Amino acid sequence: MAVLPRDIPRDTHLFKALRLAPAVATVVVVLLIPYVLPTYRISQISGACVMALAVVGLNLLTGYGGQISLGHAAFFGLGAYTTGILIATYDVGWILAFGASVVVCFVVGVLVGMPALRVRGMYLALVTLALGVLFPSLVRRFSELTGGSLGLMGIRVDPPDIAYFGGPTANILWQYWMTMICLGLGCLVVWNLVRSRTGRAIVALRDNERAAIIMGVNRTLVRTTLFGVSAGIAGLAGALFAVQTGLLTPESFSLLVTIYFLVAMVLGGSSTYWGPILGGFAIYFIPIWSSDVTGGPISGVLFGAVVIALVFLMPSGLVGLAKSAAARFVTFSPVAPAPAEPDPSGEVAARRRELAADRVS
Amino acid sequence: MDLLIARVLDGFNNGVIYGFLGLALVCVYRGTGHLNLAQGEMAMFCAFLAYAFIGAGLPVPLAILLVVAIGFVGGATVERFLIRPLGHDAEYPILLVTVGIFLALNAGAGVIWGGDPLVFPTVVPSGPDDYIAVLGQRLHYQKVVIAGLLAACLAVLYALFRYTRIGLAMRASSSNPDSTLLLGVPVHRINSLGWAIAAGVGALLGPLVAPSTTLNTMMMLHFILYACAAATLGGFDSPAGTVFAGVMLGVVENIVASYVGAVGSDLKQGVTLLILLAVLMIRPSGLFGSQKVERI
Amino acid sequence: MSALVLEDVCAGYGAGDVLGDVGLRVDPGEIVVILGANGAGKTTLMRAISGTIARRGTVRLGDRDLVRAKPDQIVRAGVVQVPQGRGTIADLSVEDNLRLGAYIRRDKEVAKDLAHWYDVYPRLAERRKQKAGFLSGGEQQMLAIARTLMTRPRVLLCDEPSLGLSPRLTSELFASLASLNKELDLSILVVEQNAMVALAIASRAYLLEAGRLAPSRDAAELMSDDAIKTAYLGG
Amino acid sequence: GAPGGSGGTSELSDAESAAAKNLGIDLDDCPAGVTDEVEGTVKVGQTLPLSGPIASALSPIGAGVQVRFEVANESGAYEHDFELVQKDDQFAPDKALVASRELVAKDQPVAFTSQVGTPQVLAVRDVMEETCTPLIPAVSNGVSANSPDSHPWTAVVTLPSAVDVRAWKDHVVETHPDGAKVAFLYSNDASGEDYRAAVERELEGTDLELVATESVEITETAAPASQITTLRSSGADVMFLAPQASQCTPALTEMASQGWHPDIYVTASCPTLALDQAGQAADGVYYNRYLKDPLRAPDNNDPDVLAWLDNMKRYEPGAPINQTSLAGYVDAAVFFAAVDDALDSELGLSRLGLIVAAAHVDFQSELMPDGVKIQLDGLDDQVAIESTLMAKYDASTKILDDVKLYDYQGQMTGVASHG
Amino acid sequence: MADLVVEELSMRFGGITALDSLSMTVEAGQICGLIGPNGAGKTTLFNCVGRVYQPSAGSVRLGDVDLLALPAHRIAYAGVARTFQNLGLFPSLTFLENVMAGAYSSVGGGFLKSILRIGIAAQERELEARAHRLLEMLELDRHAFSLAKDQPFGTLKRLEIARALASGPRLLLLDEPAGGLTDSEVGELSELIDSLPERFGVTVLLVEHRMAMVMGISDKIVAMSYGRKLAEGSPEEIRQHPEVIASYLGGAA
Ligand SMILES: Nc1ncnc2c1ncn2[C@@H]1O[C@H](COP(=O)(O)OP(=O)(O)OP(=O)(O)O)[C@@H](O)[C@H]1O
Ligand SMILES: Nc1ncnc2c1ncn2[C@@H]1O[C@H](COP(=O)(O)OP(=O)(O)OP(=O)(O)O)[C@@H](O)[C@H]1O
Ligand SMILES: [Mg+2]
Ligand SMILES: [Mg+2]
Repeated sequence: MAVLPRDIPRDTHLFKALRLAPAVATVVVVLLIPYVLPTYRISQISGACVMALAVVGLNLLTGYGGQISLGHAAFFGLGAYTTGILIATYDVGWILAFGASVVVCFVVGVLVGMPALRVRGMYLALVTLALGVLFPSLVRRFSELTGGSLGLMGIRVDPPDIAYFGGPTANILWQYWMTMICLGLGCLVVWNLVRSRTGRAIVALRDNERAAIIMGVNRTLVRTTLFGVSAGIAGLAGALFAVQTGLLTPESFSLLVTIYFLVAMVLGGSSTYWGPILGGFAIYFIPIWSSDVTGGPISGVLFGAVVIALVFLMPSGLVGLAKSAAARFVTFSPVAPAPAEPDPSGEVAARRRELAADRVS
Repeated sequence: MDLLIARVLDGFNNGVIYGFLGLALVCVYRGTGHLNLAQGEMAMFCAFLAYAFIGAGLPVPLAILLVVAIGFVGGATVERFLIRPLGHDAEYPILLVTVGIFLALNAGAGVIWGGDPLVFPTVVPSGPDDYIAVLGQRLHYQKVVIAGLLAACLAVLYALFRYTRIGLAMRASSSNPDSTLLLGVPVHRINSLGWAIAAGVGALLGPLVAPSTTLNTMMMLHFILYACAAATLGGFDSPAGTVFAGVMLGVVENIVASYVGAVGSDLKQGVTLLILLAVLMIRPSGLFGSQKVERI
Repeated sequence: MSALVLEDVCAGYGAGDVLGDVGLRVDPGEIVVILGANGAGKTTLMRAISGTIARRGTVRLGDRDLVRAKPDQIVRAGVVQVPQGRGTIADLSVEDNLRLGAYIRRDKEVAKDLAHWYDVYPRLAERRKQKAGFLSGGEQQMLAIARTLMTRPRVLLCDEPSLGLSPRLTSELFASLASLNKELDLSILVVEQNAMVALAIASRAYLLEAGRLAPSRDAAELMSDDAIKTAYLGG
Repeated sequence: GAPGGSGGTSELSDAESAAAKNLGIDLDDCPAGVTDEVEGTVKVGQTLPLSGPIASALSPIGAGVQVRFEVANESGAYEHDFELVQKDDQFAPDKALVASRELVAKDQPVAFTSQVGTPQVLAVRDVMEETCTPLIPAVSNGVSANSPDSHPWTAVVTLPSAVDVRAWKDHVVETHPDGAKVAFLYSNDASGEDYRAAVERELEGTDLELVATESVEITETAAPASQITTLRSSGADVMFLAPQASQCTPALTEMASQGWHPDIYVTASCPTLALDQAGQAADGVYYNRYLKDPLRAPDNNDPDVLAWLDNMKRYEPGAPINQTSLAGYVDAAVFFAAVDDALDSELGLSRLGLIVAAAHVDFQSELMPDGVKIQLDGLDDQVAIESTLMAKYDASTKILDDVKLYDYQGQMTGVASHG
Repeated sequence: MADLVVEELSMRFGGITALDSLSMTVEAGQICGLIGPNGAGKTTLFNCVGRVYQPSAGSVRLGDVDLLALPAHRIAYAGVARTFQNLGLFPSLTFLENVMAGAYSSVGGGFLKSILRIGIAAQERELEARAHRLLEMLELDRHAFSLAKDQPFGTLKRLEIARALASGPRLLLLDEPAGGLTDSEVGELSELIDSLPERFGVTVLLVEHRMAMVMGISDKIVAMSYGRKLAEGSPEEIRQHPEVIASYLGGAA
């Protein structure tokens, strides 16, 4: 009989398989969903994925980067309106419109990231909060472009003309796939980033700015670009939102939305890969569930209570909970590094000097 | 000229409220370094409680005093059971709990007292003619009372923070709670006290503004934003700075919104944003805040 | 005056104990040293006494059981720790740090003590208005020690007090600990890597290895033990 | 296994084709069964704010609707059982969309009823078109949601802001024969925008001059002191007030406390409770009524209102008694008017039958003041409520005294609709 | 050949003069001990060389690079690495990742390259292997996957050394590396540091109050006091220097 927790060395195939398992399982589920679930569930899942994608973006900035943003609804909205206006008013193709959303949000994100170089913590939170609060007013102000309070209507993307998208649920299926592709891309961007040199720089800046700079991290570049990328991802989520709802009103991007993003991030588990996705689903479905259960304004109380309860039950989020549960069954032990080769440090120094010659002078 | 004075006065009246609620935020922040997003909703809920007491026959001032006491105890209770167990470093979880409290109180007040706005009585006579004429403008008694109470709260808190060892202990425990504890300072109780005072200040404010906003679940949503802005501008741990910043924001945004056509009432909040941004770019920790000490 | 006694104390950080069944005794007016390798659990032991981590067993000061007491109550009972790695309150001025040390005191002699410590560490007097966080490493260590002594402890717990202090200050520090011990009958439990200086003023020492405490031995005897010399005293 | 295209074309009767054609409906685009008469239980869906900050204010609508359904079921007048299925939309268009989709998929309702909020109506009406499900009524006073030309399955029934404003204007013109200066305060949201457009349109070509316009943000909760200061300084003698509901009382009291007393016209979106709360400050304001008011004399002694009250107490004892719950009841009554007409028509109680009946509804609720009626006539008359009873508020008695019935029957299509 | 040249370096904070026209040089491949009473300005010197502070006057050159002309994040590329007196680790990264982060300046790849993951895999693998070897060298390999917090002080100090070495520096600044170590552990660490110039080709500037270490491995020692250079010379000379004894060593040496 196996003793729990079972130890799995990090160089085994089993370890690699376990690491891949969630991703594989997710792909399978994603593929199966259109066949097994009723259409309304599919559109709910698309909606939750939009939430998740925005939270993926927020998590990059706030979770990994440690820069709290209370203005992400603004980027979300900016992305939505960019796509909405391009599609509804200028009849641009969706890929182009989505791209434009990402680019616009990236650029605005970089600009907003500038104050973040000087202003930190709570102060930064308040600067971004102000942006978030202002966004709906700006939408109303530029009503010629945005439709103002009356809303921007007629944002429609027709599914491609293939047999798969033939039935009456074509639109929903199409939106589902669009959403999945975008969410996948968003996650890929974040995951690749986080697992790289740049990712370590991002976290290092969060943990100890001074030390990170001394390691060679260009704070200005990393911080502003990070803001931009995060905003770009939120913008992509916004673009999806525009297409899914078909209608944009400034109220859809209120402060409450930012707060939901934040709640989702923490509930799922901040600075984790899967946290934002789980959190996005949770924050999307909890209100639906709680109003189904109580069917009245009391559901708001229930929602608040559930948020508090979840924080207490899972202080490090759903992912944290899953991890500590898993730790009761398996642990991963480090493996001895490859036998020491001749010390490469001389070589390293030489290469660094090359880099330095490139960059320093 | 009259119009200008009227506008300054309008702005001042709002600014006093921003500063008042900002003061409550400062009380929590000063001891713990946390932002209580539910501060406004706690004040709102207390206003509803006061309404219930008044309905039960209590005179208005007494009802307000009672809810201040309830707020005080409630604030300490919230800290004890919902914040403290999370540990001091749990920045995001604590933020989330305040969001949870926010949602629950907002919805809860709606469930208990319904969605219709209610009329809340003033502490002083408040007919159209109950005002002091100031430079040809009408300054209503209630507004005078609010400003006066704000000044009183500020004075008390300033003295508390500045001249007592509790104030020292508060600053110490927000800077380094572990070391502070090792000197025998009951850090938890200090934190509770911060929450309690904050909730008490909020509980005082709620019933005072309710007559002009009408008593409803949304009444504080708007103020909490400005209160945050005021606290930020003031430097987050400076009571006087916060009150000053609140009043300044109120006046400036009103003047700008009224006289700069392109701004207008719809972008009034934008003025606040710009002021906030401009000040923070020059002084990253607010007008009166001290920069966090970092050395390597 | 009464002794600080630990019996069967287990302590750790959640997952598993770092300390197992530790028994220890510091008699009134005694200086006791704890030696141990990096990671042996010395800091953990200090924290277990000062109540800042979860612990089980018996922690007594005289007749008073402290095992369920909160850290601030333990300080009020007279057992005060100098944390390892400074732990000054960076955002307070040097003077406020010292004043905070007197938080639990009600007597009128705070100003006198303040003057005393400025006297001992003139460096601090020069910097009294400065934020403590801007001090140099050694200056912060001085501040941490002085601040702790401002509480007027009965039992002083020092976790590597010489960390970051110059050799001269280190020997002065131990000299002053010795004289405090004599003059005020202050009991001192000290974790110290600079074992020689510490043992020189101590009466007994314990060896801590991987969370286990061996029975105490006479300080003088330890200083001449060859095995100990190679292990802790750098040969 | 979602249903395919209609395919039932061959079975379409002439009456059905004609009726559909009149409304601009192409039955070929509809799922099968759109013309089938319903048997057994009639499921009706509704999405409404049950959570979120607006919930406690608007959820009484749901209670009113529910009670009207109970009344219908108890009355024994129908062979069918009517079942109302409500779902939360958090007062957000995207949530309303998803909730209505869920309802369609899970419960396959024959119709939807009482959808509140312009953005929500705009969001869900495409679902109505896709699935050929009638929405009776959609409650939106704006122009944008009322477009039966493009969205025949959505029947908008409420007092449009355009009618509200036209009555204000006509009254001012009558009382100020020499012209007047008008100041205008509106909320910066969809409803406010509609009012603004209506005010600008209505005042054009009259002797009334719009001298100052100010807006209040919907997030704003402080009394709009600075706006009122500005408006006051314009020297206006008439004030049109169209803020969001929570700002009605503060705006009125602020005007009084600044000592400014123009003729005030208050939007029908303000609950009458707001007038009571403003007290003396609301004395003499004009207010358009299209529903009876359960909170004040003489309506609170009106037998129909009393009957309604009984029903509310019986079926939803906890629900608030106010204009909101009464409005919900009337909204549902419109639905049942359509049911009645459909049952009487040759189309019967089918989806098509329902929307055709709703599009030609002619109904006078006993909970509306005399003379106010609900009338639609396909694409010819697209505005359901074109009449309103202007009243003047007396603060000392808390009574809304009738001033005049304004009736613009047949004049508002194209003005209050998008057609 | 002088590798590090500090000339007339001054640093003032308000009224406090932390460095007062300090000049010193360190030869390539040397270990230079830097001692002085608390508050003498040793860490401040590190901070000036590391561009944390902008000195009030003076110059710092490494080879022929003027360090003061570089922005702080370029210092690493110029070959400077350091440890911190009171730890400057990244606590939410593991030991391994901390060391890999230390190698930031020795590899390339910005946002775009990272996102697209072009040519990253091989580089990451190599980096990881290098980090493992460094951890092993400092006997930290069993902690490779632990977070760099909640560990004993001495362990974390060693991790800092590994991290500093990861970039393959030319100049290594060590600020009290022996904190939290017992005397015998200090001995082991001394041997390690002693071997660094040969193994990695680095120049070492070492601040330490543990005389056994400084005296044992320094090729030369600079003694400071109140921001000025008090004495400079071999360990033997410094040990005998009366002013050094008076202000710094006391009776201990
Ligand atoms: N905050 C903490 N959380 C979890 N484990 C910890 C924590 N602090 C220390 N430990 C563990 O406890 C053990 C003992 O650590 P401790 O700090 O007591 O050692 P030490 O003897 O004081 O070492 P040093 O001389 O380096 O300070 C270590 O193995 C460490 O992993
Ligand atoms: N940022 C700062 N602001 C104000 N004063 C500072 C700052 N940094 C250093 N100082 C002061 O400069 C002096 C030199 O400090 P430094 O840290 O360089 O000393 P050190 O030689 O490293 O001492 P130690 O051995 O104690 O670490 C100290 O007196 C310190 O108070
Ligand atoms: Mg230790
Ligand atoms: Mg130093």
